[in-house]
Amino acid sequence: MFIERIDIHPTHTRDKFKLRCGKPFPFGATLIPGGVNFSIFSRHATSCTLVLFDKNSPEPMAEILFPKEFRIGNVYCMVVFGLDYENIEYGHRMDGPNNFKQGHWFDNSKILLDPYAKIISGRDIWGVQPDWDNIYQYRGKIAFEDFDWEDDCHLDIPSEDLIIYEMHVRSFTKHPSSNVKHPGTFAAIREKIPYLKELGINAVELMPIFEFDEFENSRLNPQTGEMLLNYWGYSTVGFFAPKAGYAATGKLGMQADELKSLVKALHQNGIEVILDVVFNHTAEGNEQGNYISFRGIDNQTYYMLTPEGYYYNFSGCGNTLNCNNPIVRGMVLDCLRYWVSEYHIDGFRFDLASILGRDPWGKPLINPPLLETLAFDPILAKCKLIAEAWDAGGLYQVGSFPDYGRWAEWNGKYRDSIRNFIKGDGNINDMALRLQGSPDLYAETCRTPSASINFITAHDGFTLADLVSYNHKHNEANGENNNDGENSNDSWNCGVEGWTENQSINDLRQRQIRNALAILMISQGIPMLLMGDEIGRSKQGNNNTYCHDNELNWLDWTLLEKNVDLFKFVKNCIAFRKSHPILRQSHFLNQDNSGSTHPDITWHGTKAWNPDFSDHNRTTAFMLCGRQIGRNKKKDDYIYVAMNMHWEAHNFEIPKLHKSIQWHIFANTGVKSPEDSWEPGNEPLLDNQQEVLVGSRSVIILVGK
Amino acid sequence: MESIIVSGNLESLDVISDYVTTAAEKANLDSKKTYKLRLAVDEIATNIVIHGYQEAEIKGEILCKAEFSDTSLKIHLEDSGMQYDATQKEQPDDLYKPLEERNIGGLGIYLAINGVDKYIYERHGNSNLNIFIVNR
Amino acid sequence: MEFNAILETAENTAKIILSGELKASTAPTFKTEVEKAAATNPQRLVLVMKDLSYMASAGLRVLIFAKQKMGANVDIYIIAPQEMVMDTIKKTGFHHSVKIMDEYDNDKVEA
Amino acid sequence: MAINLKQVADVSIIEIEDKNVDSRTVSNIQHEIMPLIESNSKFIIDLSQVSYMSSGGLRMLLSSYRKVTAKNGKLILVGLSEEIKDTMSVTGFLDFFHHSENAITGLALFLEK
Repeated sequence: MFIERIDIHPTHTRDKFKLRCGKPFPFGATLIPGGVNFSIFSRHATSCTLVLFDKNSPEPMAEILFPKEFRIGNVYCMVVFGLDYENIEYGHRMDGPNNFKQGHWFDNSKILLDPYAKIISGRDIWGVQPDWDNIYQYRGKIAFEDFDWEDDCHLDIPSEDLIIYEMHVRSFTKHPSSNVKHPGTFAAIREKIPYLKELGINAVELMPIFEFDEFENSRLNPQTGEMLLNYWGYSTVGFFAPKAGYAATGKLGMQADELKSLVKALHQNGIEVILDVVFNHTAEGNEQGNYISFRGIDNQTYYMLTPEGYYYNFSGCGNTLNCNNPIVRGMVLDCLRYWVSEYHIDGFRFDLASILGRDPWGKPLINPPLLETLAFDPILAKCKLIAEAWDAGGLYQVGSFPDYGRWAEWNGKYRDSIRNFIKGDGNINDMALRLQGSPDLYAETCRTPSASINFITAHDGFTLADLVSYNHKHNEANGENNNDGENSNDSWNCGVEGWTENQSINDLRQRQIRNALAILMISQGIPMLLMGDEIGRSKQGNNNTYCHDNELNWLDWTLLEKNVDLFKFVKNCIAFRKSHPILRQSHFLNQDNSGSTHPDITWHGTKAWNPDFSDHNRTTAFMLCGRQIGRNKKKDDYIYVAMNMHWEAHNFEIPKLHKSIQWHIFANTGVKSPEDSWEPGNEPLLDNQQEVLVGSRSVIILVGK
Repeated sequence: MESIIVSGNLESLDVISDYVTTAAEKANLDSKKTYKLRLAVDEIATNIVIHGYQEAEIKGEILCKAEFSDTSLKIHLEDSGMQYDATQKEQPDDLYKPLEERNIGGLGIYLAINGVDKYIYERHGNSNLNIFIVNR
Repeated sequence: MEFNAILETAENTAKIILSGELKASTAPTFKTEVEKAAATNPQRLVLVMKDLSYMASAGLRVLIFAKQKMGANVDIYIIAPQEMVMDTIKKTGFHHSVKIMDEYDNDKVEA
Repeated sequence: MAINLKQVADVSIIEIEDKNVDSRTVSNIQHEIMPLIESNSKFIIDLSQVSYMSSGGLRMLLSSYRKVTAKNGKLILVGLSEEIKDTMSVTGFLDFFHHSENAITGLALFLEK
């Protein structure tokens, strides 16, 4: 039986276009039989016009005023029949009050991007200078939302089992040494999946991939004349569209298919995809910024404004998205649902997430509706929600971010504690908490170690190789006289600032890098590795490379050959973590499960059973007992970790175990490759079962089995 | 004495202890022997509940029965949990060691076996039978 | 008999007063108090057992746990255990690792 | 005519004659291909004359593939230009298809089985 719907017939005609009143939901442009449904919100606009362009043409080919009867509440919705939807671009004009103090910025001369545009053209090929005279810079296009996922689904990896790799799409493969067909693109990441798989990570966290303009605030470096860009992309033009310039097929408008194809391939290889999303501000900047979209559609709704009409700047980027306004909250929710359902994205990391907990006047909320909504949403129910739990307005919420049992946090305290410990300035008590997943921050509120995203390095700040090679940032290349970027890095150059040929310093640096990575992989919580740290990537001491489209950011793949020993070490550490459930507990340690032989964690010093938590102590050791693992879980081995951040070697007495169990050595950062680590399962028996010599600034990991 | 049947959870252990204590009084055991018998049965019953039932995710009951003879008091514990033969377990070898170097496990069975004159374990089909004998 | 564990902490010393029966079902309460005590980083853990009428191996486990958690350098004192509890302590060799006293006098111990 | 049809044994070889397959031409092509798919089950689509294929064109191919395989038929693409093959590879479309150099090698794939 087939009965034709009557709403496939137009009711109105304007010029050559056949029209009908549209459906208000969903917002945006949606393909329907015979036409396209356009729907857009504005509370304060007095009229709205749909502006249509032929692909790439400078002037509109049509402008269609939404008839009065096509406005439902504050939503303009209209079906346009017979459009060549593959070849049109669309925008809107909005008419309404223009009154700065009241926060209204309506200007009928501007063509505005649909906030729900699924494909955005205008910056199709990365780095191609835009025509700034073009009256419509970022152009909405209509997406086919019909990707053939076959049997792909979200991987739903338990949080505690995640090992995240933070990466930048372009930087990962743009370097000539990457040896891929389409450098710097989604497609190229797909080519590099075997590398990620060999490394052993099971989630990639992509720095922003929503459409942004790399030319936003672009300028020439006064010293070098080099073009500085909005390279990292923490400035969103459109929240529903993938960055065209990150796709080899962006010039064909097929970026959505290319990204989906990457997600599908990553899933096939057991790797989840987490997106770094920026909902705290938009690319429209401050009072001097351009009209792109929100400002001209309903400035007062979308932005936090002072009583005088100025933009609040909690983001440090000129404006602040008004996230706890119900309309904006709805948009954020629609956006995340869209990425989860349409792109099969597994999780999100929210840049400056504390802003999302502020009310429209900037005050922190106790029970922020947006965060609660996201935590309880049925479509987002299984995806990972990760907060960067601070903002540029001084709100710092590590340990207190409203979590609703769902949210994890970038644990900045973990980063600081480990960095200090490694350079010999640490506090052992503090260190002990970080190794256990920061119970001081998360246990009292009934959260789990998975609330803690453990990282020592991230895109902001030094790479790991730089952390052990520089005491100070060297950001001259950013063209701001080294005034930008974080000043306190808790780093130590091991004796010489920067590159050196001194072998003993280089050996120490190699050890320090291994110490950091070993500690990261044996800590409870979710480890996050920064792209390239596994092969000793340096950014020449620059700790804020947001603006460089060059070797400062591009991953040099020749490092893989140069530092193949380090790569093997990291690979082994990741494999070790994956093979030992006791390193990935879903509850805080300190349990005495029945049937076990020892408490799950015990602390030791250079003498077994005699931990020394005093100040200025630079050595500590702990033992994990995997026999503890509760019901339904496989019993695990014993793991003993001795950390000596003193400049002298120390003998550590090892706890004695039952005579049927013997200590084997998994890793010793104090010796050179290939004996610095072993493949899990093939660890050699430790000759001396009573004590072990831990070299200066070294970590030893034993496994008792 | 009439047997009792209790469900295999930690709350039932007190019921078993009361039953054993009553039986010991009936058998006129002195307070030390009573304490040791109760400790022995309590330890094994605890093992049954935790290892036999809870960890194995089996639901079941424990039957407890006292038998008197002229020379002895016999306590039977019968359950349908996982097989667990305490007599086959190695006795702890670290009783002389400082506490920090010890294994946490194994002490209960040691106390049980050493608390009574005779301890017997038997497996019958799907059930475990633990017998404690104390001379009167 | 109902089990009770009451924690009192003073400088360097954590004291837990135990009463009733310490067994599988009540040991978790004891363990919670031990963990609280451990959190104060004491040099001594004093366990008053005068009114403790029964102790099963579950109680001994907590003692081992306490020692392994707090480290070897923390001394454990057991004060006034009843005869049969003492019997268990001796049978399991715990008396080698803990100090057993009839009453606890902080000043004497400090001296 | 948007297509040229040849029949070799039980295999229908559909040669696309448009140089550009995009939203302007795709519905004509689709219009001619669909009845053929109803009546046969072995197909070769020859794209050797096609130099540009839009997103809509690729969708037409995948849609044909789905229809053919739904009735246990087989569809092989031949004569893909390097660019089209690359676009299809990068966007995942190529994963669905058997493809071959030209119509003759494509026919050989049918004989194999």
